[in-house]
Amino acid sequence: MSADNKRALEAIIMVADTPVPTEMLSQLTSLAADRVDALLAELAGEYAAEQRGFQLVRVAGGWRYQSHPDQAPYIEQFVLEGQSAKLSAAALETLAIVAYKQPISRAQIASIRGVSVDSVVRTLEQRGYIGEVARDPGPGQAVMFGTTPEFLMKMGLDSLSQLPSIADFVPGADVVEALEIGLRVDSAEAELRFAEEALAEGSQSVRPSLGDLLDGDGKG
Amino acid sequence: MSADNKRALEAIIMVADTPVPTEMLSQLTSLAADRVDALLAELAGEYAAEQRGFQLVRVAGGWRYQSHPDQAPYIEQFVLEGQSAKLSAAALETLAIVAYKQPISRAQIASIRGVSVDSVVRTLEQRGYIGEVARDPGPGQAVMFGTTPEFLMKMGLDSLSQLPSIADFVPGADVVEALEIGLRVDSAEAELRFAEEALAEGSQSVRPSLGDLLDGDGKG
Amino acid sequence: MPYEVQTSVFEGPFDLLLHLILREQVDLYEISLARIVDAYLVEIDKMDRVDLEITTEFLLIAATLVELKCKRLLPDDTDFDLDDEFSLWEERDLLIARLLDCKTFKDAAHVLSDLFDNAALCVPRRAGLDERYLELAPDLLEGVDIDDVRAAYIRAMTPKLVPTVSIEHIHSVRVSVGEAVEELIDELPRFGRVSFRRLTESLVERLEIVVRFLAVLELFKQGFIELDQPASFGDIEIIWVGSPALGVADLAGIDTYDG
Repeated sequence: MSADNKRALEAIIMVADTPVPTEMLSQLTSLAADRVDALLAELAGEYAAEQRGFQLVRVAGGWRYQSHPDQAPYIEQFVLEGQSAKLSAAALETLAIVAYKQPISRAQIASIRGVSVDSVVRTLEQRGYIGEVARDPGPGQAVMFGTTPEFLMKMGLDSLSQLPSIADFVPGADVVEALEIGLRVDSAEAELRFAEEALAEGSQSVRPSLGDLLDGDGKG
Repeated sequence: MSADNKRALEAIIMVADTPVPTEMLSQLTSLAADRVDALLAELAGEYAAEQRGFQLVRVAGGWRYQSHPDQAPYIEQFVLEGQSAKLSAAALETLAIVAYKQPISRAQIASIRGVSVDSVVRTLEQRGYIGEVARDPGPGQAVMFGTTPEFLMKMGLDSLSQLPSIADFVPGADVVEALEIGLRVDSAEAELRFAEEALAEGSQSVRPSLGDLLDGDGKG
Repeated sequence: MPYEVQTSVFEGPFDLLLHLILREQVDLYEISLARIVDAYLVEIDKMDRVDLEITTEFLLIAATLVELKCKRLLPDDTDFDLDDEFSLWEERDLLIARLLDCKTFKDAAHVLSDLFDNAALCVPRRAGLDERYLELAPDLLEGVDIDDVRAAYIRAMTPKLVPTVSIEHIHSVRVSVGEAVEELIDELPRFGRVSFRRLTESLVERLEIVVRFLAVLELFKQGFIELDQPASFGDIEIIWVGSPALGVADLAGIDTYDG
């Protein structure tokens, strides 16, 4: 009886304090895994149709009850503790790099971000969003980082495959062009302008240097 | 709208750790207490009519969701097979911190561990290994945790003074700093009392805790 | 542990470059460093307390920009060397590739941020078992003894990672302005009057020239020398005026520069 099975699934998930993996539910109810998922999807649909204040969702490979997002104002008043502080832009970017490039070492992250990432990586590790997933087989045996189930839970994702494709974020031709112009190698004009500016700014006796240094071929 | 109110009540009770008193629900939803109880009775009736695997019940002066009694066989099986039978590393570390640093508040533990410890503390409390032993006299009156007689029994100890010495272990500067910050956040008074207590106990070798840690010039 | 400081300070040199090039639409070599420094100081002033990490990161950014500009602006005798020209292009393409990478993940981070915010609206149920079933649950301390607790305590109190200062960006050349000053004090009295160009003609590394120049400024500041530049872009004349009686005791305060 599917009604009986649904009741058992509801009861188990209600007493669990972490998402319950489909396989475990399948084992407990002696139902096939896809049957479990189908029944739970039905239940989730029922709650939605009845406009319940809670939802049944699949995150990080397991099923859990959670409050409905539109009830957040009430929940915020109620759950004061445990609200984790927002992540900084640096932390989010680092997390994005780890999510898309995992497994990845600290040095590899740093070379993408262009700055030391030690403290940001430590923060993400302490929060439990990333963790050591492997060791670089090469010399030095660098720690390779990857995202954790906790990360998926915080993102409300069932699996990493639900992340939008990284191809969606590759900058377009306009950005490439802007960068090429901004960093153009041949820019004698700018050099000249800079030199003039420096002279205009500078008091000659103390800082005669720039004009001098800029002037490659020594003509006054 | 009673449907909207019901949704809010469902959401709040779903995410609460412990039964939610009617007065609190009344306050959160700006409904009269008897109205809250009436709506919740309606909801409980709906779940019963729909033959859900869970119930909404009133226990210990508050409302909570729980599994339906007739699903007990599944729950028992889930508890026996599903729950991890060992304390996680994070939980064991938290328990150890409480054992050596009691009385200690949730915020102080969190500042040492660097992560939110709410759910771990709750698990340890539920299992009867730690419990409230005092209240911080400072503003906020934070709950101060300590280990229980049951913990001592499980460890085969007569008293806390039998905890193995950690005298030869010196925590790193950042841990000391975290502790200092945690204490400062909680209340400067508590810090003082804490340090004094630690000194008064004179249990340097067994618990070279706060007095020792905070005391820069090592005269403990 | 205030591990997140929310400021609009740029997150790193790449971030800064991206901002400057894409949003301000400027040529990197046109930007006045002073403007960037000013903007930074304003941001740092806004912070409640000085964050060593942010301030050092700023120094790194400033240094990176100085390096990029120097590469373009300092005289180079091999201006028309094709190899150099190529390596400059190569360097630029490499930089562009890294900037593109950086931008890709910046945009991806926005999506993650939205996912986070949406997920934060839902709070999971964590109540767990009610008391009826608690007794059934296996004893979590089974097999744990007091030595395990002691070990766990030491693990918890041991810093997870020793903070280190990255020196990746530091090259191996190391020249001290203090040493340069000492050399100049030795050389200059013998010349009496000499041009900066002549003084540095034997030097190969740009950094050494720059350090020499800083040393000259230091000596000027301390009154050992006079400087004169008769014409714009002309040679800088250095005139030794310092009396031998003047000591060089203050030189200890002069920094060493890494290139």
